[in-house]
Amino acid sequence: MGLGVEWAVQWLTLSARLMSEHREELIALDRAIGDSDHGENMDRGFQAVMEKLAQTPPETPGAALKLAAMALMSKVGGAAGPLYGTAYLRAATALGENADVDAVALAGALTAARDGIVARGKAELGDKTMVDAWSPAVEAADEVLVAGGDAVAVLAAAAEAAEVGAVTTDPLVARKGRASYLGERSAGHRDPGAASSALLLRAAATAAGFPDGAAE
Amino acid sequence: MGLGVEWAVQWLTLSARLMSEHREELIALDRAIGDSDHGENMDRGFQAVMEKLAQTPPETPGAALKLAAMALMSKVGGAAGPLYGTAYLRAATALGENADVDAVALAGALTAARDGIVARGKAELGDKTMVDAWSPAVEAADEVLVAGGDAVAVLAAAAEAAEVGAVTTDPLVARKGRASYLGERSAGHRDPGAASSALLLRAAATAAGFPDGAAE
Amino acid sequence: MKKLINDPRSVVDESVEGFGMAHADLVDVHTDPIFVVRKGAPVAGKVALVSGGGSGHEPLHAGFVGHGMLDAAVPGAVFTSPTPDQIIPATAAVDSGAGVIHIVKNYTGDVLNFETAAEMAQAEGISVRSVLVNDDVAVEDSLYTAGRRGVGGTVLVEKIAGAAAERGDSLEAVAGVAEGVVRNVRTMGVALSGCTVPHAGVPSFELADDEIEIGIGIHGEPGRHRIAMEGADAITSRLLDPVLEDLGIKAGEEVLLFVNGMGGTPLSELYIVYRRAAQILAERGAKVERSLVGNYVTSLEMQGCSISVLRLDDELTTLWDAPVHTPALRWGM
Amino acid sequence: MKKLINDPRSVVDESVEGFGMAHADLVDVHTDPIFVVRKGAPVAGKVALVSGGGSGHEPLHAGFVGHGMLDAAVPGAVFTSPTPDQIIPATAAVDSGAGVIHIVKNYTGDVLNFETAAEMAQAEGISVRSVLVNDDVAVEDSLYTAGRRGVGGTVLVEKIAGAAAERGDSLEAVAGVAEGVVRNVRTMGVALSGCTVPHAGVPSFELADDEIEIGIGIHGEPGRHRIAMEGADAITSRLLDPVLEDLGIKAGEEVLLFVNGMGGTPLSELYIVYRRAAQILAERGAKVERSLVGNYVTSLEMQGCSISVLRLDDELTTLWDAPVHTPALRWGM
Ligand SMILES: Nc1ncnc2c1ncn2[C@@H]1O[C@H](COP(=O)(O)OP(=O)(O)O)[C@@H](O)[C@H]1O
Ligand SMILES: Nc1ncnc2c1ncn2[C@@H]1O[C@H](COP(=O)(O)OP(=O)(O)O)[C@@H](O)[C@H]1O
Ligand SMILES: [Mg+2]
Ligand SMILES: [Mg+2]
Ligand SMILES: [Mg+2]
Ligand SMILES: [Mg+2]
Repeated sequence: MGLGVEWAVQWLTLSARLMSEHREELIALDRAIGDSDHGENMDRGFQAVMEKLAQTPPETPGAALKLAAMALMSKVGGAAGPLYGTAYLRAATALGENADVDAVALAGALTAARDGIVARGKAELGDKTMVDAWSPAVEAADEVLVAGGDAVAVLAAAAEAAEVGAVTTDPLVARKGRASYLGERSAGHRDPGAASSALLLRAAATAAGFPDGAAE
Repeated sequence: MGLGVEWAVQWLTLSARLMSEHREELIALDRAIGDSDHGENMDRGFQAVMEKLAQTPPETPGAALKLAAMALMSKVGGAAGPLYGTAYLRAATALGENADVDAVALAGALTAARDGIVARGKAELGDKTMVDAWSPAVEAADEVLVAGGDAVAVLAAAAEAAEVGAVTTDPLVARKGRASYLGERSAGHRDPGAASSALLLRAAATAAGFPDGAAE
Repeated sequence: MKKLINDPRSVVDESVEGFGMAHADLVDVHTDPIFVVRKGAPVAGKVALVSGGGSGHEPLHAGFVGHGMLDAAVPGAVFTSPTPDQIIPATAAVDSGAGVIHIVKNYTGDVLNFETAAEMAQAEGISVRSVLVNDDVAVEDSLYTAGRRGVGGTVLVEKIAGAAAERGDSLEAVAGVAEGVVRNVRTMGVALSGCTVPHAGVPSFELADDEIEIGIGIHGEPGRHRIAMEGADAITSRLLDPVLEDLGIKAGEEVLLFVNGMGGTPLSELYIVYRRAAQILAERGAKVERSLVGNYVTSLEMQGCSISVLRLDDELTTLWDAPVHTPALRWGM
Repeated sequence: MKKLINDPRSVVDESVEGFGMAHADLVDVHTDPIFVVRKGAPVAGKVALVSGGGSGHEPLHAGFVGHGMLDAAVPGAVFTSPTPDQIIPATAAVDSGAGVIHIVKNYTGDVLNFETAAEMAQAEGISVRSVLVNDDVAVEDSLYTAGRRGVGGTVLVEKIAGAAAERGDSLEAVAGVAEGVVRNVRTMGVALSGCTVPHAGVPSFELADDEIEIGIGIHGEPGRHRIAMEGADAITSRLLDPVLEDLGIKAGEEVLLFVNGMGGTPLSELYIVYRRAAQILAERGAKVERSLVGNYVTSLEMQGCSISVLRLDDELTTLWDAPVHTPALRWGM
């Protein structure tokens, strides 16, 4: 048996909590190489997600992610809003109407999300963007899937890889997004979008029951 | 024999030097209860006096003071410009065309200067203005004159009294000029105009040969 | 304190020179002594308006030289009133024979220098009338002070008197209009930070991160008292209430509401203040018929604002609406 | 950092509300989602201009809504691009059927949000054309960056394209005019201080007392490099030279010179910069035909400025001179 709508709702709920808890940290990351708003944008966006969840409880994981996509698209703004909006929308489409999500569906959804970000933002791996968290996450998920892991294992691997991916952005010189204006001066700082992506994927794993103190 | 044009020129020259040396101190005094410009204004004004002195060397003490009055009036601005301009002009008029200034003439000139300031500014003793330096100076000069002192003694007494007078402004609440806007908050600070007046009178005494390290 | 300047002593000269270059269609800049006159002045038959004061309040006054406002502006050193030898030629340059009004902000220095200049201009045969602006309710108007300061309301006096002059009013009539504005305008200001006079190099006063200064003037001088930082709505009440009280604004009256930035506060914050001020006026039943929001009477890069209220009548509203074309205020043409 | 605000989260709402109250004759303010439209929009038969972006750049963009300029402005959160659900209804509200131009400053967020909005508006049957403004020469325009930013030049694009729309040009023609301005305008900026985003509470960057930041954008982001403080004339060269080089301005060409304040710098200092910039242009034989000096595209209370140069031709000059009536830019009416 895979993950149901309770998981998806829990994922979004934990995400909202993490965005609120890490709001200042994400603002600080964005201050160093951007415009000081990423934590505020994500916090505002996930508050909107929580409001929508309360208003119209979704019936499937796909519906939950679609609802999140719409809320993020209309409340986050900046670069992250459309990118995350697209990611969650593509993931929702990939999951379809299924009430239950297995490892295969989950890996497919992660791939669709990543592809959505790339399609909108045109960033490549190493450009110091959220893609540097999502791409390793997708690859790790696929590996676990091939090795016969279940949905929880897929998410756990993705979360782990995204965290590592976020850290790898530290030395990079940005080539996309606002940090690219800084040229060489962008090196030595973590990309805020990669950091928030790692938190969101961590929330997905935790919601699926994978134990991790960091997300709680 | 009294004081000649050399004295007057030397007075103005020492004044210019003192205004330049005490520029920052007078700015700081004015910053506390005014608008931070008194030292700058006086320095600029006396530089103009020096330029005029070089251009058209005066032939009498009265001519020297008249020249100074015109330069101060046209270069100092603010409250101090017209007040000092009037003071020096009235003093010049009092001295007339005399080549030589004795104690009587000098005391008369100081009185005329003080009266000019009061006529223009309408301040009374204790209003925390330059009058608080000039009025005691005039009184001290008159006392020395009555006691038979010479011109140098008159100036020395005036300088001494002006300095004491400036110090007495410290605890006062201003009732005229910009410091009056502060109400009670003006107490505890020396009036910048009284401080510059004391310096100018000290320069007069020093120029007359009265020894004072402070002015050199 | 860093400034976009070359030398503290050439700040006014260079700034006015640049101003003259940028607005060569509207003004002529005279140097040595420095003053700014309206292009084509004197305007035949028109009463001329001259104002001036220390620099550091830009766009006041030079920014208001032009059609329907000032004929000349006389900038002094930073925060230092100009001298008679600037004011006299400025006055002479714009007199058409119809006479000249000196609009003087009530500071000892400004009053004395303009007084002297007016006397000497009169002696040269020019009819001069002086109008004193003293709109700052933060200062008690008593025998024990130099009287109320002239602050933000000055721009309203210059605009409205300028319109009266432009339509051909006589010297006495224009002076009467200007005095009518002075009687009906009051202002009060707040500072969130001090400002730094270029030649002084250090801030005029320092405020802690949780302090603001209430009742400031426009010369970086400290205000009446210092209080703990508050929200914009509370600060707005602190400024507006004494203004309305002093003016005695009653329900049904029409007013002009002017929220003026001190130079370093974002426009967006001025609108937050405007919002609450307009609400308070509405709560009192007053009608905000005209508005002005922006940096018009500044104190270098000071952060803060002032609120002015002008009681309107049909005459003042008509004159306010009349066309004006100056570097800093323009409409109707 | 003290601010004249109530709550960091209500800054944009309250400021835009106050703006709407102060300029009720010119604009209507919509809330939830928030956007500002020109009074009386849509104007029958006229191509509509919509712009927007993060807040904190006031008067950009809402201050430029009105006759001869924008039909709608869409303010995002501070320094955060607005979202499609604001842009779409703003676009719909001003479309007369003649089509809508989106004027978009080139930032990833603005581009993505306007792109999505344009797609969805098109799906609803509105003809939308987007024009990207990318005038900042501080940013290398290469495959390895997000491309040049849109900064001060935006106001020139909005004014001139707005005039083309007002005279009745077609959608394609207005877009062509706007793109012509974009091709011919370049900008570079300097910061003497950082700025503080209300919700962040600490400055975007800190500069020592003897440091300035060259090549800054308008979001408080650090610039290209940090140098020791210099005089205004030297700084002016640092900004203007790359602008002129990139534009390839030659002797005899006519230009518009725009010295823009970042919000916290006194107007007097902007004129000192203008002075030197005009001198440099004169030395190169270029003719400064039109000028703009003031705080138009700001970065909250940042101290500093940007210099923009627009190469003029008769068409652009005519459109620049055309009447405009908005809260922040007004002439000819
Ligand atoms: N072209 C892009 N592709 C992928 N991610 C991007 C791109 N541009 C920006 N990002 C991500 O968006 C993040 C910034 O988001 P945010 O601060 O909310 O928006 P903004 O940059 O508009 O202020 C960056 O840290 C980066 O991860
Ligand atoms: N009405 C007055 N009568 C006498 N002296 C005055 C009067 N007003 C001001 N002053 C003097 O002028 C000094 C201030 O001069 P200054 O700073 O140059 O001018 P401003 O106040 O215009 O900036 C005060 O310290 C005070 O001594
Ligand atoms: Mg950001
Ligand atoms: Mg002073
Ligand atoms: Mg002064
Ligand atoms: Mg942003």
